[in-house]
Amino acid sequence: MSSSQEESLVENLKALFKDNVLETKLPMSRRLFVAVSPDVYEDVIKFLVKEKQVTHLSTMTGMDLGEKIEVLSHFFGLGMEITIRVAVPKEKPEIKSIVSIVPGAVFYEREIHDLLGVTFIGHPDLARLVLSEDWPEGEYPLRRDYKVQPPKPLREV
Amino acid sequence: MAMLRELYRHLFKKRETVLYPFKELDQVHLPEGYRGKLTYNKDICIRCLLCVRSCPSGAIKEELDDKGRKKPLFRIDQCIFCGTCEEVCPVRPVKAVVLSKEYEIVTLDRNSEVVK
Amino acid sequence: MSSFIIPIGPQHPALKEPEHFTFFVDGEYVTDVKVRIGYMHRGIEKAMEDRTYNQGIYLASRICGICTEAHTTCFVQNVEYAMDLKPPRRAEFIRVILCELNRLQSHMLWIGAGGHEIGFDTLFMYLWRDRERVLDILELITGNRITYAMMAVGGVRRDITSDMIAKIQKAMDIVEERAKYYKKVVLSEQSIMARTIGIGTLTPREALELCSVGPILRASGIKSDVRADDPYAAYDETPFNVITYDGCDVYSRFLVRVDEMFESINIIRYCLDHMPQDPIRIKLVKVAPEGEAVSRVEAPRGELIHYLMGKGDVKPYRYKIRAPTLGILPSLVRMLTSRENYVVKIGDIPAIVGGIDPCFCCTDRAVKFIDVSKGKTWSCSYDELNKYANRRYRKVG
Amino acid sequence: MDDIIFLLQVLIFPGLLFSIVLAFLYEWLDRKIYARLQNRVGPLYAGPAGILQPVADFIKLLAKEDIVPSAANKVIFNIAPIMALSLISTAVLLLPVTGVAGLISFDGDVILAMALMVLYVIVVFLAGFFSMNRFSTVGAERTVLQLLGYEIPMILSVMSVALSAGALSLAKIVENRNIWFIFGPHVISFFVYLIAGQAELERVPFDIPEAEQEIVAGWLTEYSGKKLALFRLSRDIELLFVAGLATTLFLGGAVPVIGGIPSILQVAICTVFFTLKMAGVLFLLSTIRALFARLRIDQMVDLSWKYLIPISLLQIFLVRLMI
Repeated sequence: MSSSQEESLVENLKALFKDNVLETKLPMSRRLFVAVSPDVYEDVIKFLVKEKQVTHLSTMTGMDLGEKIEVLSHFFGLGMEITIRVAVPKEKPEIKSIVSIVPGAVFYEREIHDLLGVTFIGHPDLARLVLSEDWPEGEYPLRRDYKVQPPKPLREV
Repeated sequence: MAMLRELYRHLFKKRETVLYPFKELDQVHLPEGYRGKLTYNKDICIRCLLCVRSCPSGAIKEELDDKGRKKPLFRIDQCIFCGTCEEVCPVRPVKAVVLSKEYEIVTLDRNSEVVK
Repeated sequence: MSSFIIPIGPQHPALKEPEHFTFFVDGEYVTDVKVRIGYMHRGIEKAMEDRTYNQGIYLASRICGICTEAHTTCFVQNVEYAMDLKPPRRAEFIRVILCELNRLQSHMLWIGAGGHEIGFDTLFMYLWRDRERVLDILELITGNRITYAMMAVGGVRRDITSDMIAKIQKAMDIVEERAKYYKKVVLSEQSIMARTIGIGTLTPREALELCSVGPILRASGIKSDVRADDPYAAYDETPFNVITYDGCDVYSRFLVRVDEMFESINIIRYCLDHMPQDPIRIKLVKVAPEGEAVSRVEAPRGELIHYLMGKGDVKPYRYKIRAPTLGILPSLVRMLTSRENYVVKIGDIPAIVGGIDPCFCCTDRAVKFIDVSKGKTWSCSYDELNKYANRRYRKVG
Repeated sequence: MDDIIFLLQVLIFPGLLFSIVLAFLYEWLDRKIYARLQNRVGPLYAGPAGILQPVADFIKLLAKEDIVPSAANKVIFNIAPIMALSLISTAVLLLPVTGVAGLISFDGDVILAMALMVLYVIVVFLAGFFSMNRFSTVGAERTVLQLLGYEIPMILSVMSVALSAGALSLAKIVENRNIWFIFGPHVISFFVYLIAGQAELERVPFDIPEAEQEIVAGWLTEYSGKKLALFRLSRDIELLFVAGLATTLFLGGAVPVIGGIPSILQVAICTVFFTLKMAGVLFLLSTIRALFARLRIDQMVDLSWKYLIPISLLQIFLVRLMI
């Protein structure tokens, strides 16, 4: 697909969401990064899925940026990889869940909740996915301030 | 029933299994570029320690020899046989670290598997 | 109605890797299912942040033993995207050859394992025997059977020489002949059909909604393949067909994989004939600039996506890996749940779970426990282990 | 003196010891054939060509730790393996290995043989059900469900033989055999019997009650150590019994008696021929094992009620026409 399609999508988004589209990047062909503010996050995804028919969510990435935690949703559609990024404050990491729009996001959101402690409002079941049941509450291994402790030998358990 | 003929054909065919650890050792064939246990030639080594820095699994350690000079120490139990050490070794034409074709490296004591 | 619970996993003969399914059953019918993964949590994402890009390649190749080539290709490609460099064309062709050989052996492994899941051990034995031919070729090219250590940022580490080409072509002929035979078996063996047709149905609409990937999506009749949609390496000039079947069941997944074997063989032949004479590797700087990249690869099990965030260091700031199986999990839950006009029986569980070609090893990652066992030995007597197990299981119930 | 000889016959030849040895031999043979069909080697190291492997497995299991689950019904759990073994080794005594008649032979022993096989399955059901394990319970349920499927075609195919021989005793069936037995309409019932026998033995494609990939080891899940060893032994003997019954009913049993040679030699010749015929049946059973994928329990019951039972009824009809 030509790069004009990517640019037209950017224009489309900017026209619809105006200042809430914080940043757009086109580092190479078929790759588009769009940063949006948390207020319109759900609407942007709704727009992509419902109007643009970008239904395939490749994955969601959680990233600790110091003061903020960023949640990235990587969509594939229209012949390009569209990454929607949204930042939430670390003190209160909460964001609306997109499971009602994209049912395939169930496990990705659970994983981010598990490893970075982001709460997804409206998610049907935010139980632990990858960490063990006896993992201490409030410790999130993928945050930058998490220190790795050497495991205790089995005999001391 | 689709496989009946194939099954009976195999009844008189030679088995595919190689009776490796006890017999038929000659049937174990290794290709040219096989990555096996590494060999270290300390006479030609120039002690640049590039291999120590580049090893992805940390299997190559620094060590002092009798004259107090730094030299690499290879721990085979941590080696992942990627061949990076061979690749970065600057000694020419024959490299000081070369992956050999030796593949029988099982031992009972992991500390005994060290190449100096 | 009180349901009878059957726990399957983390240790269960049907599952080659540890994961846990809680099945709520009523007689032979499954009414509900809960999935729990994470038993293979090795902390690779966190460990990636600790390694330089060159060392990360070898870690990436150990994410999964079967689709190792897909992971390493994805990793080096990602770093190349971030550094904004293009490897030589010949290296890209060699990457394609390796990826396809890898896919070939993975599909053969799966067809065998799929046969084993439905109790057809003979198919399993024959396919794994013939898979050795492909592994021999991989060993010939790379020097290793499983973790090839072949990729490098900016190219590949070993070249394919002309006498290798002859050997590869010979092996491809044999594998193709065998693949034809297995296709005949899959198409005519009644007991395979009885166990797989109409089992694990996933309609195209559901497959799209649940963001399914790879052969599962293609077996639901949707033409989706990263190699065609988002071509990487030398796939932009390699001709191949995207195989689709619209049976939406385990049988279609069998057929998709069998047919993809032929496509792989054709791609390999094309690449061997059309490889340009280039260097195989370029020299490069070791520091990636600040920036991010997303790399997608069609692994044998489906779309594989890596995300890289660099901060101008020799190490990545954040590295995210999403293995195909995690993308298929929501669809798997849907396939395993009985609903109107569709029932799942206990006997179908292995066929369905096996049918997605699960690779939970790739799926679980994250917490870092590196450097733990080095130099330290754990000893634990039988009694202590017994006590520990008893305590643990009484607590859990 | 007669009592002692009879006791020796029961315990050594052709009774318990002989059948155990033969059962081990057949397990080895089955594994070897199965491996050959799959282009593998099979047992290799214990004894020449691995012939002692089943014995080695048995001894190894005897030495293993024997665990009784705390939730299980201990009495039934403990006696089930012994019950299974004794039932099936009683059944073996019916087989006419050495000549025309078996060690126990009376009018109507065909019915006893069938009854013992059903009883064996019931013991298996009890063993699985009272293990109080989820997989065992499912396996036990499946065992009984499968019994409903294969038992009737099996009895029908046996009955058609009895009908054409005009007798309900194995000895008389062997005596009355003629060329019709082997190449006549009994070919159909022979194959029905083989399929039903495969189900009785719980081997692929009918290993549903212990489908490894579905319910671990089915009704055997909780068994370990000596009890597992006994169960495995009884299953080996069951294999021997199913093959032996097929030989007796469909292949004419031991060879015709040649006059004028000492009885010891005659017994030896008969035994050798009988075991060889059994091995032939075993070869067919092993082929079936290598040839199919496992069916689901409902498909299995479907198969036997939709196809096997009508076929065996037809067979009885044919036989009735011919007499």
